[in-house]
Amino acid sequence: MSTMPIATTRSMTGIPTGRLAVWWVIGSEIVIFGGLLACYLLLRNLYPHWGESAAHTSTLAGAINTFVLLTSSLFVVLAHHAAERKRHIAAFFYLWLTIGGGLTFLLIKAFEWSYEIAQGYTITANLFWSYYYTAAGIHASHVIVGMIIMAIISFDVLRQRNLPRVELIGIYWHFVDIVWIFLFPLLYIAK
Amino acid sequence: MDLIIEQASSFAADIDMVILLIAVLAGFWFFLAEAVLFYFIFKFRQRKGVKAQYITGTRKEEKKWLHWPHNLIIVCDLVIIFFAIKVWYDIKQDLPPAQEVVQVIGRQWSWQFVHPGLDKQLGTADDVATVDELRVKVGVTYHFKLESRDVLHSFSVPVFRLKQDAVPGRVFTGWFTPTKTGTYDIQCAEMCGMGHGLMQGRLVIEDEAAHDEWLRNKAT
Amino acid sequence: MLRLYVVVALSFSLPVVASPRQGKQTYAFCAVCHGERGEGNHTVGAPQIAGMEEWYVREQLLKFQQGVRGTHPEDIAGMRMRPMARYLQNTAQIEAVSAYVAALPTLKSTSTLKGSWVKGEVHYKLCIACHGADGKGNSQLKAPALVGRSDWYLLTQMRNYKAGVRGNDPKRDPVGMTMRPITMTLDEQAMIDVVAYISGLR
Amino acid sequence: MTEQNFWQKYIFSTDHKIIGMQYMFTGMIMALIGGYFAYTFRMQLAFPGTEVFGFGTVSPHEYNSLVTNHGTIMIFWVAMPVLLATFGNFLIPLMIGCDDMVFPRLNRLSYQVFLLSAIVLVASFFVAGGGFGGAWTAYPPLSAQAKYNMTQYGATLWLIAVALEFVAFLLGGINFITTLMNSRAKGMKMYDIPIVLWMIVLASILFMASVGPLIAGAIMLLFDQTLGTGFFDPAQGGDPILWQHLFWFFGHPEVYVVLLPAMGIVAEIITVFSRKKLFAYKTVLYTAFATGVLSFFVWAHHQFIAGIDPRMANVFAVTTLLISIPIAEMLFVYIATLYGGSIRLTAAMLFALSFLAAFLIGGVTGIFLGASGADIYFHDTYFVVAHFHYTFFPIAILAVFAGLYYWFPKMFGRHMSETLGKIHFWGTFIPFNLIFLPLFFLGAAGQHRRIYSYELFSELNSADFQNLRVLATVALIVMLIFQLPFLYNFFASMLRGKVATANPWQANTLEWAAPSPPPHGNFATLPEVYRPPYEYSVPGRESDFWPQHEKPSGESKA
Amino acid sequence: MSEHTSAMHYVKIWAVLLVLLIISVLGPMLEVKILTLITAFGIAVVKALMVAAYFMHLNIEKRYVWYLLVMMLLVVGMFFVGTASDIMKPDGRNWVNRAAQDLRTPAADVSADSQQQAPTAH
Repeated sequence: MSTMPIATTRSMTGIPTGRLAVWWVIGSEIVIFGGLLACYLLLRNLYPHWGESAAHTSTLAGAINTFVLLTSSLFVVLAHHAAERKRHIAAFFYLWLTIGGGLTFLLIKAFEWSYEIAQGYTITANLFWSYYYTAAGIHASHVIVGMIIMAIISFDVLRQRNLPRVELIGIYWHFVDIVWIFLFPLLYIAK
Repeated sequence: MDLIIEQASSFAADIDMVILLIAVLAGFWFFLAEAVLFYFIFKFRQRKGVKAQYITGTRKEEKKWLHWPHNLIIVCDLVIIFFAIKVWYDIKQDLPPAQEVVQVIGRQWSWQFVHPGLDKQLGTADDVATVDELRVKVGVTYHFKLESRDVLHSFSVPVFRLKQDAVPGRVFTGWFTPTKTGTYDIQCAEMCGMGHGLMQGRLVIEDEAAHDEWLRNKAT
Repeated sequence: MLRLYVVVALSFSLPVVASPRQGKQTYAFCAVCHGERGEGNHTVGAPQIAGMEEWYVREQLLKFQQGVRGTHPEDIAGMRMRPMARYLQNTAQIEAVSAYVAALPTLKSTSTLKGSWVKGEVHYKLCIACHGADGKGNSQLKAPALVGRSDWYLLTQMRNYKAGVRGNDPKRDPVGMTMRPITMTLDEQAMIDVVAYISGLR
Repeated sequence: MTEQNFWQKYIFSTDHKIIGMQYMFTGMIMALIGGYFAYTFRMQLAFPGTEVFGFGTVSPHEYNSLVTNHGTIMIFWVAMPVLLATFGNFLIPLMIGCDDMVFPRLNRLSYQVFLLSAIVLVASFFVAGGGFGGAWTAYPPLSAQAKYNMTQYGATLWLIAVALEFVAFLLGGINFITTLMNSRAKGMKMYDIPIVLWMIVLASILFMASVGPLIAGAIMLLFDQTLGTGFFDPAQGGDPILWQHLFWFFGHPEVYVVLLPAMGIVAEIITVFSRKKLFAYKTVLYTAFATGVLSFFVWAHHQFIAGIDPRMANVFAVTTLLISIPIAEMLFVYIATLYGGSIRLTAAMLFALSFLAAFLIGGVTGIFLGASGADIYFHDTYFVVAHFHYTFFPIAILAVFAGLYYWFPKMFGRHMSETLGKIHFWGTFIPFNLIFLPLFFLGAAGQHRRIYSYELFSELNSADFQNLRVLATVALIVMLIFQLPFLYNFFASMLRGKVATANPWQANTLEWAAPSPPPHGNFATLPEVYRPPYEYSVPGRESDFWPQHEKPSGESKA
Repeated sequence: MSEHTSAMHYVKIWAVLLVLLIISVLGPMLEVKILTLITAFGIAVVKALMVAAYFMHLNIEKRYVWYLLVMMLLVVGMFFVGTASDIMKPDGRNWVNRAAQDLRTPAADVSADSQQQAPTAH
C-alpha cells in the first residue's frame, strides 16, 4: 500500500506534485474565506452600527494572537529551512514550537471567547457576533487541523521520512496566518 | 402566445413580442443546426471504400464556417438583448405614475390584498382587506406594494405576464394596467412550504361601477 | 390518448369511496402539522385534534373550504389551514378523515398558560349552557367539546371571536355568531382564566 | 504486486479504476432513487390524489420533499459523481499514460466522504418530519426555520449531506487537476491532451472556484437552523437574498461543471466513430475557457424577479446572452467534425449524436430565460423545468450512456450487446422528448413549478392540459421501463459479453494502449506520446487511425 | 530552493512584520477614520503579501501559482461586486429593505445596549 505511484513522482509543471496540490487547496480555501468575508463586508457596510458591537471585542487579545501566529509562522519556515538541510532534529523541534504557537493561539481564543460569552455576547446576540464567531471559528478549526497534520508529519520527520512535507504544511500554516491577518482588522480593529 | 393564454395587461403584448422575436431568431439557428446535423449524419454515414477526409479545421477557409455563424449569432444576440432590456426597463425599472395603489402581502399560504376604498387612498379607514381575492378596475394603472410576512413568495399573474418575488423584510413596487375584464388565477411561484401548491388566489378585473359597488357592500 | 388515460388511471388508482383506509391515507396530509396521533404542534399553530367530534371536524373543514374560516387577514393559522382544507375535494374524503380524527384516542392537553382556576370557574358559567358543565359539548346545539383541546388554541379562538376574526358572518356562520357576544364580555385575563379552568376539566 | 483480498481490492481500494467504479455504482443507485422520485411525483401530477403504485398517496408535504430531493440527487449525486468522478477517475490516469492518480489515498478518502454524504442524504428521508422539502435551491427563511418548513431534522441532514458532497468533490478535484498538470506521459504537451480531460479538469477548477462562497453559506445556514443565528433572517438583520447570491454564484457554474465533461465525452466519441480529426481543436478549448470565465458573470439571471435591483438585472441579461456564443460555437465545431466523416452508428455514437440534437433544444430555450424581458413571464414555470431537463438530461443521461457504451470494453474487458444498446437508445430518447416537449407548452401556458396539484387553478385545470401531463407521465414510465434492457445488458455483458481486445474501436488515445481491463498499474511499460489525440484518416497511411503512443516509423506524414 | 537564504533572513522578515502589526494596532487609536482604514487594511495587505512572498516562497515559485491565487481572489471580487447592489444598500430602484432600515436606526441595536460597557482588554 505504501508504494508510491509513478504518477506522483512526475512533475511536468516543474512544481513538485505535493506543493502544486497545496496551492490548489489554498486556492479553494481563498474562495471559502473570501465568500464569508465578502458577506461580512457587505453587511458591515449596510449596518454602520456594527462598530459599536465591534468595540466590545478585545483588540489586545487579537493583537497578541496575531503576534503568536506570526511567530509560529516564523518557526514553521525555520522548520522548512532545517528540513531542507536534512537537520531533522531541528525541524522536529521547530515544528513543535509551531504547534505550541497554535496551542497558545487557541488558549487565548478560549479565554477571550469565554469572557465575551459571559458578557452576553453570544453567537446569537446580533449579526455581528454571529459573523465574529463563525469566521473566527472556521479559522480556528483550520488551526486545529493544521496542528494535527503537523504533529503527524513531525514524527515522520524524526524518522527522517517525508522531509518535503514540512514545506507543504508550512505553506498551509502561512495561509492560515494570512487569513488571520485579515480577520484581525476586520473583526477587531475596525470600530 | 396569446393563443395559449390571454393577455390582460398593457404590457403582456410586449413580453409576447420578445418571446416571439426570440422564437424566430433562435428557432432559425436551431432548425438550421439540427438540419445540418441530420444531413451530415445521413450524408457521411459509413460506406464501403469511402475513407473519411482529413480536415484539421485550422485553415482559414475552413474556419470561416465557424466565424460566420459566430458573428451572426452575436448580431442576433444583440438584437435580443436590446428588446429584452427595453421590455424589462418598461416593466420593472421605470414605473408609470400610479392612479391607485394596492398592497399585496404573501403569507404561508395565502395572499392578502389591501384595496384602497372609495377615496382611492391606501392607508385610510375605508381600506378593504381580502384574502385570496384581488379586485381591480379595468384600465386603471395600479402600483402594487409587495411584502411577505414569513418566507419567500412570488406574486405571479400569468395573464398579466407579471411576476415578482416577495421577500420578508423588503417592499417591492411594481405596476400593472388591466386591459380586459374577467376572473383569472393568481399563483405563487416561489417554493414557500407545504401549502405552496395550494396557494391560489383569484384576480377579478371589473369595470369601475362594479368595483365601487363591491366596495360599498364591503363597507357596510 | 383518453383511453390510455383511463387505463392507466384505473390501474393505479382506487375507487373513491369513504373507507377507514382512505381516512388514514387522507390523514397523512394532516399529520404533517397536527401529528400522527393528532397531538398538534404549537410552533406551527396546529391545535390538538385527536378525538374531536366527527360532525365538528366535518363542519369546520367545510367552513375552511368555503372561506367562512381562514379568510380573515388576522387569522394567520387559519389562513394556513384553508388551502389544506381546500385540497379535500370530495365529500367522501371529508367524511373519511372526520371519522378518522374522531376515532383517534383523546389525549390529555398539556397546559401552556397560567390562569386562575378559581376565577375561571366563575367565568365558565357563561359556557355551561351550550358546552356543558363537564365541557363535553352538545352536538344538538353545535357546541363542540372543549376538553382535550390545546389551551393556547382555545385562547386564540376566543380572541378571534371577540375581534370578529371568526364568527362574524351571519349568513354562513350563524353558529359562530353565537360565540361572539359571549366572548365580548370577557377581558384578556378572564379568557386565560377560563381556559385554565377548562384545562382542569376531566 | 501482493495478492489482495476482496475488501482491499474492491472496497478500500486506492486504485483509480476501482474508485471510479465505486462512484459509478453509487451514482447508479442514486439515479434509481431519483428516478423513483420522479415517477412518484409525475404520477401525482397526472392523477392527483390517487394512490401511486409503490408509494401510496402523495401528500403536499411529501410532494415537496420528492421534488426537492429528486433535483438534489440528480445533480449532486448522479451527474457530478458519474460525469466528473467516474470518468475523471477512470480516464485521467489512463489517458495521460500513467499508473494511478497522484494521491491515491486522497482519492479513496474523497469517495468515502462522498459515500457518507449519500448515506446522510438517504437517512434524511426517514427522520421525523420527513425529508427536506424547500426546493433544491433551499432559499431561506423557508430552509432556515423549522416552523416554516416543518422538517427540522430533514433540512439539517440535507444541508450536511450537500456540504459533505462538496468536500468530497473538492478533494477529488484537487487530485484531478494536479494529476493532469504534473503526471502526463513524456511528450504529451498541452495540445496533445484529449478534450475530455481538458473538460473534466476545467470543470474541477470551475467547481473549486465557485463552491467556496456556498460552503461558507452552508455553514451560515447550518448555524441558522441549529443555533438560531440570523444570517438569513431579515428580523435579525440578515438577508435572504444573500443566500440566493451565494447559491447561484455556485449554482450557475455548476451547470458548466457537468456540461463540460459531457461535451468532452461526446468529443471523444464522435471523432472515433466518424473517423475524423476534431474540427479546430484549439477553438474547442478556447470556447471552453470562455464558457468557464463567463459562467462567473451570469449567475443572477436565476434571480431576475427574485428581488435583485432591476438595474443590475440588465448587466446580467447581457452577460447571459453572451455565454450562448461560445456554447453555440462548440456545438458548431462538433457538427463540423461530422463533415466528411465515415459515421458508424454504434450505440455509443447514437447517444453522442442525440446529445447534440437534444442539447441544442436546451441551449436555444435558454435564450428565452436569459432575456430578462421574457423571463418575467417564464421564470419558475414549467418552461424552465423543460429547459433545464433538456440540458441536464443530455448531460447526465445521454452523454453518460454514450461514455458507458464506449468505455465499457475498457472498464470490464467485454463488449456490451449492440442490439440491446440500440433498443435502449430508442427507448430512452423518444420518451425523453415526449416527457419534456409537453412541458414547454405547459410552461408557456403559465403552469408554475413545484405545484402539488393543478386542480385549484382554473386556467390550468383543463382536460387538454391534463392530457399533456398524463402524456409526460406515461412517457416517463415507458422510459424507466426501457432502462431494464440497459441494466440487463450492463450486468450480463460484464459476466458473459464478447471479450474485448485492447483497442476494439481503433481509437487513438492512450487508454486503448493498456490491456482491457487494465490491471493495477495500468500499463506494462508506460507509453510515450508522439502526436495529438485525433489523428484519424491521415492521408497516406494504411490504417485510418494513428495512436498517440505509436512511434513514428521514419516516414513523415503529409 | 532557499539554499542561499539564511535563517536570519526569516527572522528579519518576522521583525518587520511585528513592526507593521504594532502600527496597525496603534493607527486606529488616533481615531481618524481614513487613517484607521489605511493602517488596518493597507497594512494587512502588506503583511499578507510579505508572508506570501517570503515565508511561502512565492517570490521564487513558478509564475502561475500567483495567477492561480489571484484568479481565486478575482472570483471573490466578482461575487462581491455582483452582490453589492442588493445587499449593501437598504434600498434601490423600486425596492426598500425595510427590515434593514429599521435596524440601521441606532435605537435598534439589539443586544449590546442593554449590556454594560465591556472593557476593551482584560
